[in-house]
Amino acid sequence: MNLIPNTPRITPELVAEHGLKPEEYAHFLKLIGREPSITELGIVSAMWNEHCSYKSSKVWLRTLPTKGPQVIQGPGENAGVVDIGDGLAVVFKMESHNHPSFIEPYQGAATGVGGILRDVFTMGARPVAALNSLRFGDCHHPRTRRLLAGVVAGIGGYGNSFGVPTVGGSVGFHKRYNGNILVNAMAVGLAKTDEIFYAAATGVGRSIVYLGSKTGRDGIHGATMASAEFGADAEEKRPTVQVGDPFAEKLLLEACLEIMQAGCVIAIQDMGAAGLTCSAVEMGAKGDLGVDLDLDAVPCREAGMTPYEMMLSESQERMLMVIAPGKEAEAEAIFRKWGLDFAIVGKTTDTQRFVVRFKGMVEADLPIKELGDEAPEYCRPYVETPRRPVIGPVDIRVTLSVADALERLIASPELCSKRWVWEQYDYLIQGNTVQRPGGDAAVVRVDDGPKALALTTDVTPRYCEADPFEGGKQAVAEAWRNLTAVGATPLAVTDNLNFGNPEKPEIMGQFVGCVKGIGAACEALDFPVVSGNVSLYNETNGEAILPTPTIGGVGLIADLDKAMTLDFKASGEALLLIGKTTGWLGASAFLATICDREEGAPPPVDLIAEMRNGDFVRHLIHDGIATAVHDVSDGGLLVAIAEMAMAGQMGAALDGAPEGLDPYAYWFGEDQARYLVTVPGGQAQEVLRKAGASGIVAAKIGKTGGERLILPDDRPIVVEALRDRHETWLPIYMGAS
Amino acid sequence: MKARVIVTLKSAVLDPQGKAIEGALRSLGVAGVESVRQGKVFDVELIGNDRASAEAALKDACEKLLANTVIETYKVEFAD
Amino acid sequence: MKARVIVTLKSAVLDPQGKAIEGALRSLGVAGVESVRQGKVFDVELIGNDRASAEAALKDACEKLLANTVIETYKVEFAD
Amino acid sequence: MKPAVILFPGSNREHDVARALKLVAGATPSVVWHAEQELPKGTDLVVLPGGFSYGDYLRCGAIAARANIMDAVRAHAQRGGLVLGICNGFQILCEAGLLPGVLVRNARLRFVCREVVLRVERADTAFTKAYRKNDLIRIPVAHGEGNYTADESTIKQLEKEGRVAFRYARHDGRIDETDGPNGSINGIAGIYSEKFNVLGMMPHPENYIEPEIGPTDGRALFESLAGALKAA
Ligand SMILES: Nc1ncnc2c1ncn2[C@@H]1O[C@H](COP(=O)(O)OP(=O)(O)O)[C@@H](O)[C@H]1O
Ligand SMILES: [Mg+2]
Repeated sequence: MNLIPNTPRITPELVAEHGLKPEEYAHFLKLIGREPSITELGIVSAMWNEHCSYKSSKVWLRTLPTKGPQVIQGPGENAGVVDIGDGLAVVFKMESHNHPSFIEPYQGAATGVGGILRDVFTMGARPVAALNSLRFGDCHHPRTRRLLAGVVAGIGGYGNSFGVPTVGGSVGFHKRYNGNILVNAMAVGLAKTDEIFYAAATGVGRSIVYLGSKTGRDGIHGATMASAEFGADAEEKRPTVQVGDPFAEKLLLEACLEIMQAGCVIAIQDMGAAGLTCSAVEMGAKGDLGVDLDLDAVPCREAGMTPYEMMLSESQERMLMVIAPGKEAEAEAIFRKWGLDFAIVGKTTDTQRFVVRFKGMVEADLPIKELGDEAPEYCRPYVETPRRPVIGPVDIRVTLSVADALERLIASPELCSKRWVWEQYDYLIQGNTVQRPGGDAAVVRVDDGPKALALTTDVTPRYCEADPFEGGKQAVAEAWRNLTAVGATPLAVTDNLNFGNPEKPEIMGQFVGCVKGIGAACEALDFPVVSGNVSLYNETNGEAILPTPTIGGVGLIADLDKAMTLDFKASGEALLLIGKTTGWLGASAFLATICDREEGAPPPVDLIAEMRNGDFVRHLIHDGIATAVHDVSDGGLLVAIAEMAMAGQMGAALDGAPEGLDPYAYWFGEDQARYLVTVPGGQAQEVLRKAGASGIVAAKIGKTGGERLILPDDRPIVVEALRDRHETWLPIYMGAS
Repeated sequence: MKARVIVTLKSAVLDPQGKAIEGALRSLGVAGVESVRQGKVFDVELIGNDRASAEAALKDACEKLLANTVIETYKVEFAD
Repeated sequence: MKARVIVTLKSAVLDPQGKAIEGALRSLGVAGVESVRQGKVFDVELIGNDRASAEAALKDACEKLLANTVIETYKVEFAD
Repeated sequence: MKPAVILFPGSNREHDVARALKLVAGATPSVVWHAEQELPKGTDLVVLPGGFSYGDYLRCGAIAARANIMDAVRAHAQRGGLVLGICNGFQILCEAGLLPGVLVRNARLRFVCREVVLRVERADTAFTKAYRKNDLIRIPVAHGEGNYTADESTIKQLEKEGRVAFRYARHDGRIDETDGPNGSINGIAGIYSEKFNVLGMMPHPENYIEPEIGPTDGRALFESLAGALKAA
């Protein structure tokens, strides 16, 4: 065996360029007992960077609840797997593509969607839905429009072509995202419970096969970039963006599902960040095996690629598989039919070493387990975010009337209709979309029914900034509530934790607070975390994004006949408010938008009340009593009522604020654990009685009907006009230049 | 004054379109094509006749809008 | 041998993309642009060195695939 | 009824249309790979489904229009056989010369997925017998390139021969090009061939067939086909 080439020599500068800290490099030296080759340095830098190793977050992620009778596979695989009965499982995960999308919005977002879809079909699931959660800078910032247009076009461009319906998500704006936008993409698939595929290789001497598109010099250092704080030299790092090919991915999907069906696959891993390196190491390490790769066999797009480049390339639409013995020819025939590359690039060994060969030389020979297990793990110092004072109505001066404030809020960047965005996504393809974007949660029928999945993404960064713990709880609670509002039983969540630089104790404090909050809420609501992703270093010139732990929630509707929507259905129905209203204005949309003040403690989340109120509402839906349901979130009670009115194109006559409550606080406060429910007039009393008997605060607050929202002490609000304002803010913003 | 701007993908960047076209030409029996890369062309009509200022304006246009220099390069040509 | 095929919209055909770019350039403050029309360019690598047969092959490629002659015209250029 | 759905690399609404044929017309279509030379024996309806054949690279439908199987489709159409192209299928039919004109980028330059109102222009073809003339139906569109374009004489001829199948309309039935989803001339959403046996349309009737999912105005198209082919 030829010796590992040692040119160039590994200097401290080279080590630093690879993002390794001196002590991390020293640890690596001790592990291998000699100076590494440049390829080995590349491999370890990919494995040990934040993105792949989760070195700053791992200790905290371990605290999240991940188990439950419904959970088939929790975090650790390409995606989480949850049982939905009848031999079927839902497979889902969310992932960020923040940095690439800032640099090249179309391709960055497109490849983000491609990556997460791959995670899902790698597990043997056919993708049935996609969602996304987006955050942009201030709408007055010069780059915001183009970033928004590019990201949305990219998400649509990939998902529409691939053929998955994009059914939901969220869009927000805040100046703290001026230099770091967020693009979080979620994919959801369906698989048979006994046909789930995993990454762990088994068996010695089996063929490792490379599938999909050819390898180019795409995104080399990409994984490193995704973890490095942006400086003014972002432009320099530009060529690291990859171009997506949704057409190739669609073929890859069909080919993968076909060879899985044919029984050819023992283990499978997609090539995502740090491509061949991460996928090969994970396959071997998870299976307690070694991996021997022969890079001469790797299909390359460009001439003269070095082993270093091949190992670190992030070219898209590629997979690595361990093939069942004797099945190579059958698998290859299937891939050729779909016009994809297929090459045997290595084999499994019993050495537990990761060996990479090229042109007769050994380019790398590393202990495979240690590459993963011995990755640095930090318990970074943190300081808790200081508590903010509680803001009461007396602290707030408002000149607008309640009606005027509603009109302003409903047409604000945060709360306006996002139709301009989601109409660029094909939300109907596959023919199973029961509830489209625009409701509380998307509803997607499972095969031919009667079951359906409910899907949502949620987070309120304003709250997380004000109080990470309560904010983390709230993100989970809101997802749970949105699923409940469409009649679903919440099953499990995926999360995408977007934060600034964890080496700063204040940022780490935000991270820790949010994770603790998420953990507490998931525990209390029986809503385990089954997959997720962490994106740190979202900072530019020292300014971090708002802490943004996006939660993707999945729920199950046993019978589509029992699904619920938020639009007012008939006039003369009673409008009921479930849950307690104290008029909490701190950190509210009202305070931010109308008063231009981002202050105060956010509304606390009473998890017991969440559970109790949600279960009550779900029963009202299942018993066929509720005719419309909407949760109360951003913007408070009146915004939620307006949303129901606009969707149903019907007004309501509303009672005034209860005695002792400030009207602004009543109409726009953001107390949690609340729902609006309509029931036929005659049933209101009985529902309120039942609520009271269960210790639930509930009240009749109005009656549906007419074309206007009638407030007792204010001018009437014409629903159609409100809808017009709500619908036109974003199109006008995007059209105006 | 007329000018033409040609925007092409940098050579290391994947060109899925070109790849698909290559395959299609091959199966249509068009002979002798080894590779295809697709780009964009912009035919621009400019006010005035000052070549230097036109060149500056087009360079500006490319940097700001017509090309994404992360993945593309551009070239300005004049008809003359 | 290298060749370049340029496919442009016939002048009677509306070009909304070109129009949009005109507008965007104006609002970006790029001066002096009167009109823009967008087309496609294909950079083709051909086997062999015979110009005449290359030209024939490319014409074939254009007629069969690269241009939709309902709305587009094409032109073949050689590098040299 | 013996339908065949053609599958190109990148097609993605083949299951949707197969489900519609099954649920509404009671026929399970055979799926034919683009590289085949022939249609299954006895095929009486060819469907080109929606999607992004060959990624819609170059021009939408352009590469698929030159696939092997298209010669068989052309021969089937020449014999008077029925051909339905939906969305990408319509684009392919135009590129293949089975229908005149071409579909270009939407006037607003964005992909658009939304429900539109269509006016049924005639109810005497194999595709529309179960509708009534001037019916206003709700059907979704989902495309980035659905802007129907042809030269003036072609448009004149289409109009004169009554070959416009559906137009984008307002809720009151009026046609206004600027209101449509894509800027199509005369609000054209679908057209017939000279002998009315080939229909290309951008909207997706196959996605509006089940009450659990939404409106069901797409059913009548498949009912019409089932009726026409039973009678034949
Ligand atoms: N990026 C997006 N993609 C798809 N749908 C979106 C997107 N942004 C918002 N929506 C849809 O708009 C509706 C309102 O969003 P949001 O206000 O975040 O809902 P909620 O408060 O119920 O979580 C939801 O149905 C959501 O799915
Ligand atoms: Mg909601």
